[in-house]
Amino acid sequence: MSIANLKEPGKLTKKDFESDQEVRWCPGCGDYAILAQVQRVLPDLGIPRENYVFVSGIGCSSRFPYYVNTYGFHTLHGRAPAIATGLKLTRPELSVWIVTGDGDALSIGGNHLIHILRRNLDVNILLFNNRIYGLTKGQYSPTSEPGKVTKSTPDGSVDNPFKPLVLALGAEATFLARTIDVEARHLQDVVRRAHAHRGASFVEILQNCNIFNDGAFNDVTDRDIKAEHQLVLEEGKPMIFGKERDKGIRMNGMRPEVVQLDSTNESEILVHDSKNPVLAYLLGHMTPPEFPTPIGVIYDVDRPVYEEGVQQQMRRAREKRGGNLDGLLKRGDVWTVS
Amino acid sequence: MSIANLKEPGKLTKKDFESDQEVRWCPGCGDYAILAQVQRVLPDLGIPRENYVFVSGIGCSSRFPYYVNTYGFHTLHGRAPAIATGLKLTRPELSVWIVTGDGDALSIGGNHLIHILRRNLDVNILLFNNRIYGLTKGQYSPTSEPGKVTKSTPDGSVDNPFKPLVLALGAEATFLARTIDVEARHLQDVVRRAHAHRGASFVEILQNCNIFNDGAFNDVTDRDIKAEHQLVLEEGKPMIFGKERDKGIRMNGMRPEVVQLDSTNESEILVHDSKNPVLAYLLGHMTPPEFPTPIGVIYDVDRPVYEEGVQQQMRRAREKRGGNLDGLLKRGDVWTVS
Amino acid sequence: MSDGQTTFTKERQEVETVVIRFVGDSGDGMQLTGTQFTAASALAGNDIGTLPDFPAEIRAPAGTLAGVSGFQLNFSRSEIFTPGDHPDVLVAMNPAALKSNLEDLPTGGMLILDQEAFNEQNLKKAGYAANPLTDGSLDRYRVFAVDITRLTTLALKDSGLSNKQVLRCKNFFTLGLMAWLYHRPIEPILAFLAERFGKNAALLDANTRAFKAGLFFGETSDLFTMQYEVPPATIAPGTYRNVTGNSALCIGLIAAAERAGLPLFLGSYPITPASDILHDLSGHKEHDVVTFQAEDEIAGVGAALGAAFGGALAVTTTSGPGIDLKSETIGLAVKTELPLIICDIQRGGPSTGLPTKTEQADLLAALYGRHGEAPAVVLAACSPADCFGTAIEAARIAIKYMTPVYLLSDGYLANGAEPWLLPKIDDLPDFRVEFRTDPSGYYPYLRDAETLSRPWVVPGTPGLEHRIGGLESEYLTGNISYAPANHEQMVRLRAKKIAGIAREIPPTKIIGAESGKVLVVGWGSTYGSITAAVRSLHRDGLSVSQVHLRHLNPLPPDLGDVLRRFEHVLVPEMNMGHLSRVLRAEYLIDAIGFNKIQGRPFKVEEIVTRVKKLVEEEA
Amino acid sequence: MSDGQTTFTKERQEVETVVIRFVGDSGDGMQLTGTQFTAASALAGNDIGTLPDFPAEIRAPAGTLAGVSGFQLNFSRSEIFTPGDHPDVLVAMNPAALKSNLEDLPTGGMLILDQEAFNEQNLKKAGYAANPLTDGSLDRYRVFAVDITRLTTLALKDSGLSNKQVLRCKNFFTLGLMAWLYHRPIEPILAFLAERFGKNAALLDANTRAFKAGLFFGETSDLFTMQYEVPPATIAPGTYRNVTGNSALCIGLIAAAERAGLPLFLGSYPITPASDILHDLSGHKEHDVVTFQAEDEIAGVGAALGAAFGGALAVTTTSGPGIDLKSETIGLAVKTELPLIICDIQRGGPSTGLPTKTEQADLLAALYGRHGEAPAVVLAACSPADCFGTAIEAARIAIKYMTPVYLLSDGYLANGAEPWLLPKIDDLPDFRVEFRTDPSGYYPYLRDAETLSRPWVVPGTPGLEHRIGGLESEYLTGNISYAPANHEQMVRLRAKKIAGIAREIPPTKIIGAESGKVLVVGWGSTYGSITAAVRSLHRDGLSVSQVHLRHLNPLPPDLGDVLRRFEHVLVPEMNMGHLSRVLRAEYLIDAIGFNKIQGRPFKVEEIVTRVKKLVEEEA
Ligand SMILES: Cc1ncc(C[n+]2csc(CCOP(=O)(O)OP(=O)(O)O)c2C)c(N)n1
Ligand SMILES: Cc1ncc(C[n+]2csc(CCOP(=O)(O)OP(=O)(O)O)c2C)c(N)n1
Ligand code: SF4
Ligand code: SF4
Ligand SMILES: [Mg+2]
Ligand SMILES: [Mg+2]
Repeated sequence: MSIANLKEPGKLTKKDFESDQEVRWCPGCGDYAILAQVQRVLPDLGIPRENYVFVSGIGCSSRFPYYVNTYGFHTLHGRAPAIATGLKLTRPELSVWIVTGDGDALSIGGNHLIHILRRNLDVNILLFNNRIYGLTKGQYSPTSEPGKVTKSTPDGSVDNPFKPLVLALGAEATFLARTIDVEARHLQDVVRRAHAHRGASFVEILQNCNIFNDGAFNDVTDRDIKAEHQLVLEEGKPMIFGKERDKGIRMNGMRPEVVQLDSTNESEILVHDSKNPVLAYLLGHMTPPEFPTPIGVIYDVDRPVYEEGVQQQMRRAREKRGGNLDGLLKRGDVWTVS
Repeated sequence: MSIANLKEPGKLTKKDFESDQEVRWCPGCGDYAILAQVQRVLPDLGIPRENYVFVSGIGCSSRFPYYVNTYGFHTLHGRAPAIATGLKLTRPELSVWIVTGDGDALSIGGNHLIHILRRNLDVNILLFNNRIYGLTKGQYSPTSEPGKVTKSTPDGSVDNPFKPLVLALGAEATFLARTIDVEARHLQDVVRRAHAHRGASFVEILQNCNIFNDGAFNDVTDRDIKAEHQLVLEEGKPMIFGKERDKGIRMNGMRPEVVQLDSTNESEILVHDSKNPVLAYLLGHMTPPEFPTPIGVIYDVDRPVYEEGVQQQMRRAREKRGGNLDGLLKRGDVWTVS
Repeated sequence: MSDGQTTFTKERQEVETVVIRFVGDSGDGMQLTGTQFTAASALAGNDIGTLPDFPAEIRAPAGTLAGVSGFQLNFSRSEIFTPGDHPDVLVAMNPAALKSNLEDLPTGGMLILDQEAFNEQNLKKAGYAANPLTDGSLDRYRVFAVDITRLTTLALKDSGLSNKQVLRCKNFFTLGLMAWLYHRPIEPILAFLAERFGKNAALLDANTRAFKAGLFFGETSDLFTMQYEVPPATIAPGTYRNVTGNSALCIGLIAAAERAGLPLFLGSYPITPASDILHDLSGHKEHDVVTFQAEDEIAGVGAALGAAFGGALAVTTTSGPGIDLKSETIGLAVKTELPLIICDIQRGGPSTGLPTKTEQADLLAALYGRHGEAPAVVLAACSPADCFGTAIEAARIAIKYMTPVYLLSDGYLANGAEPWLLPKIDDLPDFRVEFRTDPSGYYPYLRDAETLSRPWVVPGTPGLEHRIGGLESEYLTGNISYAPANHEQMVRLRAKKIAGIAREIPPTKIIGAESGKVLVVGWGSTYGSITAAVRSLHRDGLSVSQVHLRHLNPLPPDLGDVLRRFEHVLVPEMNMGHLSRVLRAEYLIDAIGFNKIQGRPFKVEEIVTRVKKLVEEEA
Repeated sequence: MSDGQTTFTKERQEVETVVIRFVGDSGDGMQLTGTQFTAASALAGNDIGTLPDFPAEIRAPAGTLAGVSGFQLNFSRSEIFTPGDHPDVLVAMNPAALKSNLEDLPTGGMLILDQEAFNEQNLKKAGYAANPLTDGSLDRYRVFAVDITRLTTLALKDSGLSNKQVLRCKNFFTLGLMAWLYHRPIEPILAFLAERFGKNAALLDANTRAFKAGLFFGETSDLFTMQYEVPPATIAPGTYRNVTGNSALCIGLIAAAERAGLPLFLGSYPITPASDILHDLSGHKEHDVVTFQAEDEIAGVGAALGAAFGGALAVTTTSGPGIDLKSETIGLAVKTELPLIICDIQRGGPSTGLPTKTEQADLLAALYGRHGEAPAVVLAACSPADCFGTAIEAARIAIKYMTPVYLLSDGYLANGAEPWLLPKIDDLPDFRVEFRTDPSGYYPYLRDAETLSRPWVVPGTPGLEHRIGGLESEYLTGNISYAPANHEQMVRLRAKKIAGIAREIPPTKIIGAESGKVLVVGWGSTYGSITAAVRSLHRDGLSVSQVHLRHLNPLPPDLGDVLRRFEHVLVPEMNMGHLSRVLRAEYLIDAIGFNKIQGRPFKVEEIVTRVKKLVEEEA
């Protein structure tokens, strides 16, 4: 425990967010890059270091809090959203971050995840999606592709996977984004936007598990081909991609499709609007090989924040009813024996 | 236990599906009507009575299996989908029905629900949505409207509710429908369609709890006004409603809107297509007062059924590897000591 | 009626103790009748004990056996401890209520019935072949068939209310009649009516008229030849109120949070019979109470643990099935050493069991129901009012020792009520929390030399940033450690910390002789029955002593000595022998279980008989 | 080498028992080296015991202490029961491996090191200030610094493999050297290579060459002056294979399902150290095995219960945290009386604890970790191979008595291996299930007069439609019942059914005298250490007896008598005293706990010392 340097928020640097614990992911794991980018963003958010709390479940990804020199709670498999909810309700002024994996968040923790999203607590959820169970050494997860051969599916998985963003949208999420472990700048931007959003921010981070699911996202990380496979979303900009920026997305009736850009169809290209839930639904569904993988902020709308509603009721109750212990004891019929 | 009349499926009647147990819902509860309609449909489905199994969780609605003279399992709060999954995987030939409530399915059971939907087991899920916890005497549920005053929210709920159909769609459901306790014919039709669907069928049944949430669905059940508030979906038909059938739904950009019908806009009215996921998403979101409440089959698509994939792998393994206990014992290096 | 406006004229007989049971259809308002009679009796200065009995169904069809709702009240001029074994008086509003309760009425007991309710339809619903009012089957009792329905209707004929509304007033007619019969003060009841129906003049008037009609009917009708009177008990001076266990628990938690200077956080999921705590606390936001109805029990306790990490007095409430589900998270609280109160309002099990009935069968689960070595504190309340004090003790220990504490109550305590001598706020223990803020020399698992407790540091404290979690921690630093010796040290340390709490437990109070033949040891809600039984045995001249435990883990340090001073140790429990198993293992004493698993409390006479048998076997 | 192609010429010394520990980086293939050496030793006719030791991290950075992976093997000409307390030989592939294992090597022990690995970088990673090879700190040992890296590289210089691939062959060089040193048969290793790399000629060739290079290095290098030989043990005749506990458990479950004539259903969620059962069974679909990786532990056990309702032999597997989560559903299985096997592969707790370490601290949770009165059967396996028999016994009881059965194993059994005398299939108990199909006289809770078991009727059976659930049931009919007397009857009946299973437990086997001073009582994986300790004590002439329990609930009916025949009962457990607590409560015997909670099995000498101390104290 370092008697840490008590700096002004504005003076913090990445180093201030590195804990004294040796980082213990496999060499080459995508988690390193995510950690580094998050540590880079935290000093810039204007929040005193002691007001950050990282809450995680169990999994490789969930070791994250140990490496960030803020408050942290490495909880139970799947339960981080529940524990974070109690923390945030008690201490709304804290900046609460949930770090989770595809198994932690979508398998055992699915229920807590959908409920924290619908309630819209003001927390930031970073889901490290490596499409595998890393810590338990390689079983398929609810995001593994059908047919996946893993330790627990030697003949291939017969499960249909979740699309995390679509599930979150179905659960009434108010902020959806996707980014990639190795896209340093993009990841930082998305994390910043997630923090800026008031309410629950749900960020899917595509993360390579080089031990048990290496190359799961090669199409969007491989330098040579990624431009053809990433659809980088920008607010108010048309959905154009490709090395030559020669392809775009347009609607064909109620279904989106990829088209080769030319002068005749440029105006038909969809323009990104993060307030549009239908667009969010369509983007959440776009998966390779038919579509490029959308990255960036997919959805970002306002809705009342849960803990503010709670606080407001408490304020009102205090104004209306006071809060006197003696009165509470004597509530109802009392009688005195002398 | 009656040494029951062993009839051919074709000869069964409603009476054959009435158990000897006294029905114990509150007088006037919407559950009675649902029970009666389901009992009416079951004889017609061509399935021997002994092949039906009703699996439920805990709640007023979950008492359902006791009253249906088939096999039944009244399990634990929220766990019916998990238990039904094991049953169906073991005995794919059975017709498995899950009966659940809004608390049972969407609160404690949310995770099992989304997972059974994504896996697409061939079961029928009947969710009795009364927007309240009935059995525990009136706390708000995940479908209660914001601001709802209940025993546990004396100052009004600050939770944003789920839209059950939207959540189910986000969880990759392949069949979505909605019906109403008191719409006898409609309920029967929907239950029949749910049964006909191969895969997980998710049916939301609006159900009146006359004790703790009376009149929650008055707008769609009240004879005088319901025509203005129900949007009865029919495949391939335009979405028209109103007593005078004078209103319709059309798209305005990417958002639906209600319009007064006239000759100029008739062609713009949306036509129902249960294969269209975007339409399903839009319909799932339509809520009063802005929109009428859609009822009927909202979404119905094909996707491989989980237990069939499992069975197929088992068949293949048997063909490829045989299944001989002696071989299993002697797998790997063995040596003999004499 | 001493100071009433009405003067009654019939002969009045003094009695020591009366047990009345009101029974009727769930729709008949029997709970209200019972609680109003109780309030009046309390104000009359009697000692009281009550037991409501709810039907398992929400609203079973009217008139059926499944729909019967009951409320039993024991009131006395001397100290009493239970709602009474058997009613002296059974007030039955319909045949179903009669049928399902008659077996409890002793021969010669008084039976007050609503005559008109014994019609063909109701008799059939209750499964009566013949009308018991006329077939002689009630000859063993003193039957008073009052035409309650007709008399109520008559009294309200110009009230302008609908027939249905009029019938709803029957219970106040009945209450009036009973108030007359037992000469209860009527002002509190009238005051209640004024408060309840103040906004609806027609209903206020109707219920008041029905009540008075009952009162006057008693006075004028020939049916009743005398009134009874239960003089006031000699009761410790002070201010009293009537309180249920769940309500006392809520007040205790709020008071504890205030004494600790912390906000109170409840993370819970509804379940009978614990839900009322959630309901009650939800109405007390003005006391800095946050209630969170979670998506399930796991989230309920998880949120509570998060709140504890954030610096709240964190509580989760549930009943049996929820205890199972919460156990993993409670294990994390043990490991991370955060304060947490887990209230288990026990009900009949196993599995969904008998949700509306009482039982004490979660003790072993509270003690041992977590994987690994995860010791936690276990306390139990022994009466409705004692839920208050037990809640405060739970909070005090949780905070001082940074540990989860189970607080066991049960359906019987939760819904039962008794008069409660209100404590003075300043007499409550003061355990104001000072979170650690000083970074110098800080380690997350630094230990207080006396309590072995680690420091409570809340997020937001500059310079004390740290991480905790469920993996084994290194002594002091709290860093993850898989070192064998460290693990053993930490396991033993956690055990020692909990065991050390014993040092604070006051000497065991023995009721009766300090040593002798028989010691009756109990815990939880059996307190009333055991105490009454032991008193009764003392009156019969038997040498029996009694010990009732609040602290179940750790146990009182002197308990082994106490137990060894008796030839026989009898442990009555509403389970198959949880405490007796613990005592046997702990002290190698041949504790004899006396077990009743009927979803119902012990009757006093059952315990009396069992103890007598033990003494006789001995002889 | 008796029948090998190669003739070795150095002197050969016979030894009784050797313990070798292979340690290296997780990437060094030590598990493979260890298991191949084991297989060869088994084929050489030795008795063997093994213990792998995995790092807690998936892949800690190469060369660090956190990344060290180990495999210990004990092989002997006489019967052995453990992997050995201390290695006689430590084979360390890098400085980190040396550092974290050296303290276990006794003075004079043999140390075989990869000289080249002790470079500056690796020394730094391991935290060595000076090179132990040169600073004299290893003088107490017999050090053999072999240039494994260089020699492997040399041997493979024309292999066409990349440098990385070449280095991966170091473990086969080492294996070759060790095979030479202990004169192991080389055919099985060559056969293994052929099978493993059959499809890749280059790798097959490289590994074979590396292996042989190691073998020849031993023979030709001056470093080693003699070979050792451990002659074959006298072992019961029959066919053997080497088996881990998890693997034996899988085979046992498959065999049990076949004997029951049922499909096998596994509902599970991955968790260390239970996951391998899920993996293994997933590869056996040809045996009518359905494996379901559920969304969580609750769904895993729920699906299993649904499968039991459907007529499968239903199993769920997990470790500590999962046991907590499953408890509610297991309570439902108790209440609905459906057969269900719950395998708990225990690991270090509490909470997430020490996932890769072993412990026995879930016994009380298995016995008592459910709310309400929910008795279940608890069995424990005592050795890797015994997991087979225990699985069959669990299935037999579950089906015959329609009850959940816990099968306790632990990380030590799960991953440890021993030779297993393969049973004859026809000798396995036959418990073919006949589901009830006859409607006449059927009730869902009808009871078999002897077993008190209810009939198993599966959906799809015409005329037997019925409903079951978690609410209390009426005796016989199974209809919901809240009747007090019925509840007591059902609670006692469920308890009696489980207690009655005791009648089938064979007489307790006592190793050593039938009565005397000290009895050592154990359960689970302590069997090996206790047995070896008791043998050793017998050799020292001490009168110590041993009892090892497979049945923990119900306990053997004669156990109380047995315990009472000894002056002292010592209970070694890898927990804080679970079984000793049970024995104390059950028999009022002053069982003395001997508790080790280090995530590691007992050493034989620890038990020997403890028993001697007990005997001395006595004297
Ligand atoms: C209650 C419980 N069940 C299971 C486990 C075992 N477990 C730990 S992490 C994990 C899955 C991890 O997968 P994911 O969340 O995708 O994280 P990753 O390791 O891939 O980052 C499992 C099954 C556990 N620790 N606790
Ligand atoms: C584990 C567990 N938690 C809580 C309960 C209490 N409980 C029973 S039903 C119920 C909610 C019922 O609501 P819903 O599912 O909407 O059914 P309804 O009664 O409205 O039909 C609750 C909280 C329980 N039986 N088990
Ligand atoms: S197993 Fe995969 S996810 Fe886990 S640390 Fe290693 S590379 Fe990363
Ligand atoms: S409480 Fe509501 S849902 Fe339950 S039975 Fe009564 S009316 Fe129906
Ligand atoms: Mg993952
Ligand atoms: Mg409901």
